[in-house]
Amino acid sequence: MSTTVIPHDLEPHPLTGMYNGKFGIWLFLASEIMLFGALFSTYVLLRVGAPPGQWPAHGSEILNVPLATLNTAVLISSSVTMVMSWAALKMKKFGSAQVWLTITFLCAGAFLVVKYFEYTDKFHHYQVWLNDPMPVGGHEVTTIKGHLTADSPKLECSEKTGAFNIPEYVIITPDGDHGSSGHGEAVRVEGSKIKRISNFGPRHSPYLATYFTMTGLHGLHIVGGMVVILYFMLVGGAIWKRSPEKYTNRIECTGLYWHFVDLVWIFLFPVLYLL
Amino acid sequence: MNLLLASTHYGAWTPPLYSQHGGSIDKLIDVVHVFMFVIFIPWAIFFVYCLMNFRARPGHKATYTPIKAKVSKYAEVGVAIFEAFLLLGMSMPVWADYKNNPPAPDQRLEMRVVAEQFQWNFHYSGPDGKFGATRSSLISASNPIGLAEDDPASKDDIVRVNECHLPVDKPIYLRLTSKDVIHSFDIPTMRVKQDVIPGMEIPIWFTIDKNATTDSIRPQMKTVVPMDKAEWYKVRHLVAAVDHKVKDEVVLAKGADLGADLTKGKELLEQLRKKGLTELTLEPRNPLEIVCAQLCGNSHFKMKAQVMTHTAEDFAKWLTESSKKPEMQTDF
Amino acid sequence: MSHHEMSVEDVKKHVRTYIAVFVALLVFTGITVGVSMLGQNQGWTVTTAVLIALFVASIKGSLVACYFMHLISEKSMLFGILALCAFFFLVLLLIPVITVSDNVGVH
Amino acid sequence: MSGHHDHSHGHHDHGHDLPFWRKYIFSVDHKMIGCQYTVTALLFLFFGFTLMMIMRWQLAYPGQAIPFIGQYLSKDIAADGVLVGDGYNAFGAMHGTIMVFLAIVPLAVGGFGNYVLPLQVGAPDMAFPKLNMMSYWVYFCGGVTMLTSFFIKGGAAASGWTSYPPLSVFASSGQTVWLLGMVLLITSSLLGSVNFIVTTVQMRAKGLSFFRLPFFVWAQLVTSFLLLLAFPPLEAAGVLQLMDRLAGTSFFMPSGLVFSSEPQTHMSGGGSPLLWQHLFWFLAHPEVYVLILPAMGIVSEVIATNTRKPLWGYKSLVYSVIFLGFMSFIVWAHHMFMTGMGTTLSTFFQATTMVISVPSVIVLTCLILSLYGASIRYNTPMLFALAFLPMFAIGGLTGLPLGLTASDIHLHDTYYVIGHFHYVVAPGTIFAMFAGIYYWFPKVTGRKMSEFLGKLHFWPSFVFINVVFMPMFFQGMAGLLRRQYDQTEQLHGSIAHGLTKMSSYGAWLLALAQLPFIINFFYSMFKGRKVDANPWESTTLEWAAPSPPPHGNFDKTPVVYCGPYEYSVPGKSKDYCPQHVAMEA
Ligand code: HEA
Ligand code: HEA
Ligand code: CUA
Ligand SMILES: [Cu+2]
Repeated sequence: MSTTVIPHDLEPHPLTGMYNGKFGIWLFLASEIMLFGALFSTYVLLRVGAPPGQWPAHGSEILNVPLATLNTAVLISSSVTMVMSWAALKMKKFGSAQVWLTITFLCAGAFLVVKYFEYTDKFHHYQVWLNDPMPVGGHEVTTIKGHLTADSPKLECSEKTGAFNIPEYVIITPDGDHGSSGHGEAVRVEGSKIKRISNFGPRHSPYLATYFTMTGLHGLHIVGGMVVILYFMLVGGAIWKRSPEKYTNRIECTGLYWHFVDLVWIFLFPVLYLL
Repeated sequence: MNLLLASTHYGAWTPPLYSQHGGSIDKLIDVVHVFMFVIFIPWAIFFVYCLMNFRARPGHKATYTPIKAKVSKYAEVGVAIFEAFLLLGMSMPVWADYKNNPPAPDQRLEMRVVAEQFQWNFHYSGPDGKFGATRSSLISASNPIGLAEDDPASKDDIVRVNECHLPVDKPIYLRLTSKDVIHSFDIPTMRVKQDVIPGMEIPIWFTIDKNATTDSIRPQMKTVVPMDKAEWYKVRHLVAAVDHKVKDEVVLAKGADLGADLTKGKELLEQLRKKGLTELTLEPRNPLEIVCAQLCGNSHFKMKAQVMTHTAEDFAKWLTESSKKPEMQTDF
Repeated sequence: MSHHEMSVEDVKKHVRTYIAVFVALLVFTGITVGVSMLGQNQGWTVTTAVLIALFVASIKGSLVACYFMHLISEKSMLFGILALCAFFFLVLLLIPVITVSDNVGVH
Repeated sequence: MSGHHDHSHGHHDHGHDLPFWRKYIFSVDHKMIGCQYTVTALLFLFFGFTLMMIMRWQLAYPGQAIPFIGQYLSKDIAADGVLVGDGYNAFGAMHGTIMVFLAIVPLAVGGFGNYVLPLQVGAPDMAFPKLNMMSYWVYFCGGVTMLTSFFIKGGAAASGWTSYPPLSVFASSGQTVWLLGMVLLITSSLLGSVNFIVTTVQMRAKGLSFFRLPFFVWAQLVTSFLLLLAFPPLEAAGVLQLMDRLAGTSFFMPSGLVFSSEPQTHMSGGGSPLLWQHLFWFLAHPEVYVLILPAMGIVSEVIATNTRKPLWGYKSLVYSVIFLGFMSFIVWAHHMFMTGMGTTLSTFFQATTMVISVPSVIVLTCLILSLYGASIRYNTPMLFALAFLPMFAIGGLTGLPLGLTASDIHLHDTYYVIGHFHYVVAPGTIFAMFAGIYYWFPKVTGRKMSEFLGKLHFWPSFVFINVVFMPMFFQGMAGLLRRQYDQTEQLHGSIAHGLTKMSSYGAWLLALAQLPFIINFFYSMFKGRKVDANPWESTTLEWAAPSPPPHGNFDKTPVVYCGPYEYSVPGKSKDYCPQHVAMEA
């Protein structure tokens, strides 16, 4: 329909050295920097302002560092395969470009699968805060972390607040010393003694709230990237046939986005898991 | 302007002022506004001059070359310099004084203010000068700040809801907190305003003018309102300052309310008019109010407290009397 | 240089760079984790830990941006925009500082 | 959506055989999208104004049933026809939100920017036409989302357009819808701003260097950067607030909250209410310049054309808005002076606030000096543009006492603030929008709007808008607070009540004064006087295209030979030299 020819749709503008799409994606990334900037800012504020003890000394007390390290490697690899795909197109090797693209997609998928396991692990891990200290395993404690046993009653959410209602009682197997599960004997805690109960989900603490929000938003970016990559895996051939240059450009733009997502993770990883 | 703003002493510009630091704020406000007029009026004159002089008309042509306007440079630089003066010379010192120099602990009346939807709770330490402990688990409708009865320091504490007694001529040091949402502690007549933020305790301090006791300012605000100007909205917080008589019959006794409720108030005014009363002599029921300046929910507009200012002796009397009756603590 | 007129030879050179960067990134990931474990054992202060972690992350980030995203060969116009963005990013990161440091109230 | 049929005739001459829905609904032509934005935004403007007229009834006659419409309002909003507290707050919050995010920004940027900017840079369309279409539809969905919140249980968001937590987190589900709507609107703005920047930088016609761009384009460019970099933090904040509301996190909820005498022990606490304020104002201050910069751009175009002389100090105008844009990122905390800020920070933010007023002064100076030695044509667009100047001056000057912390103690959150910013946005921005509509109407439709109706629109609007807002300064001085459902509950409010009534009458009369405009708008679209491509004898590139411009805009790709405002050049036969015409030696 459109006979309109958009200038610099393909050839770079002398001033910026970029074609429209590439310039556009860089601008978009600038806005993304501000988006994640606000979240990092939130992280710092909440952490600095937290009363002692509310924030874990290191993310590794709660989170699984080996898994996350693996994920970091996976994501870095996907970044390389992405740029390889573009390089292949530059060398006019469409076939191998699509292969690289597919590997990128699979890496992204693998990243999400690992993330899924990390998330569900947190959702099945609980903490109980007590009104008054009670003895567990020889110490007086004010809070117990651990897993609920099978004969513990099912927790119900309050309609008003969405948080768990205080149950009649819970039976909980406290964690071992280093957060590993399944140590010690299960204890029964009466509801009347419980001040608050939560799993290690977002509402658990400011730390986990930040963790879930930041990694969740990052995960959404991954999903978005995957949709785009999938699209090019499917219809790439058609675009390539019409205009190889156009296809190369699109993969370059997708790549820029994808590397940015990788870059964000490179910062998220130490900030959330290691510090 | 006075006509429009209703005819009370509440003022056509800023409201009356009863605090010691407020004068410098008012002065800044005045100076800024003079400055604004000084800029705006010549500007406007020049504007109108251009509009009239340079209108399109036969034989008149626009000139291509821009005028050389040194004046504009001077004006711009002048504006900048004056702004610098306002900032450095007036605003910052006042703010620094307002924020940096709290009165010494032994010279001040210290009290806690706990805001909530939609009331102000005032907590006085009582004669012992010690605030009793508070716990959020103890909070209830009858114990709004969760005062712990088992703490000996709380025995003589006074808690008042929406009623604040303050001494004049003595530094007052308030520690503001909120239980739920953000409120804002505002006494317009004292030029005091401070957001009250949950999770934080923010101190403010000010000193009330020596002769600004409630009893002495109320009559100062006496005003005469002709019956035909006396709309209910404008007089709802005012009471009769004298006995109003029509042919020796008292139709509105001194101190009588004009009605707190729209329909009743309107009826009363109508009756008075019918009886032939021509003017009302009125004064505020209570001239000093603490209001809430931050949107805090559907009744935000009603969130206010009465301030009663006393001389040092009267205040001391009030303090001992109130703290002697523990059952009065939460009696509101 | 614009990628527009890149020859196959150029691209091949690029590919070698990509592999090198990839390896460097993996090594740095190892370093971050190693250093953090070391830090926990040695009981470094939070500041040290943060500084080191951010330093390494910045190196990794720059590698990705410079080589994968070809920032190193872009024109100054883009740098201008990114510098602006970086400046405002820093302003954003000041928010926590100013919220906590200069408030008359206590948290 | 009613607007789509409005511009039908505009495209008859250019017989692309597009189906109706491609041409008018899912169009990718920047001009059609601009029109869609304009009409949608005008409808929202009208709606936002209607909310306010209802609120002004409650203010003038507290507790009395709203005439005509009261009985039709839902229970959450009005009881027996009397507005209730929550209803008032919901209307207030939605008035602010709608006016800012759904009316003025879409009108100024989405409407005028989309229509005029590609034409003025001599481009055939926007850089990303499909993205452009998407950005309109995302905006549309955001608008519909906001509107639906009036119909859900508990009513629309009622925590102010600023949505300060914890109040907004405790609020009913209207707030959730508000947040979702905001996320959509922000997304739309981001898409739009990327498009604008790329178009301006990469698609300028040959010969159109940056310093030959019309000032309007500059204003839009700076605006786009503000949107691009300031909006994302609010998006982040919106996500955080959504998490607080839906996932039970405590980003903005401090420890130890007690809500209606119930300790909130189910929350983790540990959050910061001030964090929201920072993130919100980090956007919302630049946002106010988003409201004013395009307005300044429009006013400059209209003034240059109708003074028949070059703008005075074009370069200083450009540098001023760039500086203004930059500074607007570092003044945000002047909205937060009363949060307990100490001396260091308040010094910094007062100082930046004073500094940012200087470029505004320069802009206004340039515009007024442009009048000197002019030959002013008093047509309707010019009247609105001229009225902008003193109104903006009043609004801007009253920003100064707010920017100084000491005077802000008394004025913060009073009607003085309301007066301040309405002077800049209502008789300021809205008047500039009217100027733009009257000015570019012939380009869009090929017909001129009626001058008679235009003046009938201008004069009463000018008078009544001052009747609405001038009293607010005096009320604010008297200490009258904003966001008051019943102002007379307070002593000083009851005393200032006479002015409140005056202001309300002003608002209703102002509404009446819009009738000539609405009639004119629709009448002229079909029956207005037909005019040629350049009825105002203007110089910038949009007038080089036919009216209405066809798909692809220009019959022949324009080449630019001179600056944007070559009027009354000595020794020329005509008093204007269009940019696309090579000047004879
Ligand atoms: C378009 C919108 C717009 C614009 C342009 C401005 C411009 C300015 N604003 Fe305003 N402002 C708002 C919209 C806007 N504002 C809104 C919406 C709010 C309230 C939000 C809320 O709380 O809901 C607000 C609130 C607000 C506050 C917070 C008040 C409070 O809550 O207590 C402050 C404080 O500093 C402020 C300051 C300023 C200043 C200093 C300018 C300056 O930029 C003004 C500069 C202009 C001039 C100084 C006038 C120019 C010149 C002349 C008159 C020419 C004469 C010259 C010569 C002779 C040389 N504004
Ligand atoms: C851009 C922003 C904008 C604009 C334009 C306006 C315009 C107006 N506002 Fe607005 N207002 C706000 C932004 C805006 N407002 C904000 C942010 C708040 C704070 C909210 C809060 O507290 O949270 C506020 C609050 C606010 C209050 C304070 C309420 C309170 O605190 O309780 C009042 C009170 O009178 C008010 C009045 C008005 C009036 C009378 C107009 C009038 O000027 C409106 C005039 C409108 C027109 C002249 C439109 C005419 C157009 C048409 C008729 C369209 C024709 C249609 C077609 C052709 C299809 N506003
Ligand atoms: Cu409390 Cu408003
Ligand atoms: Cu501002």
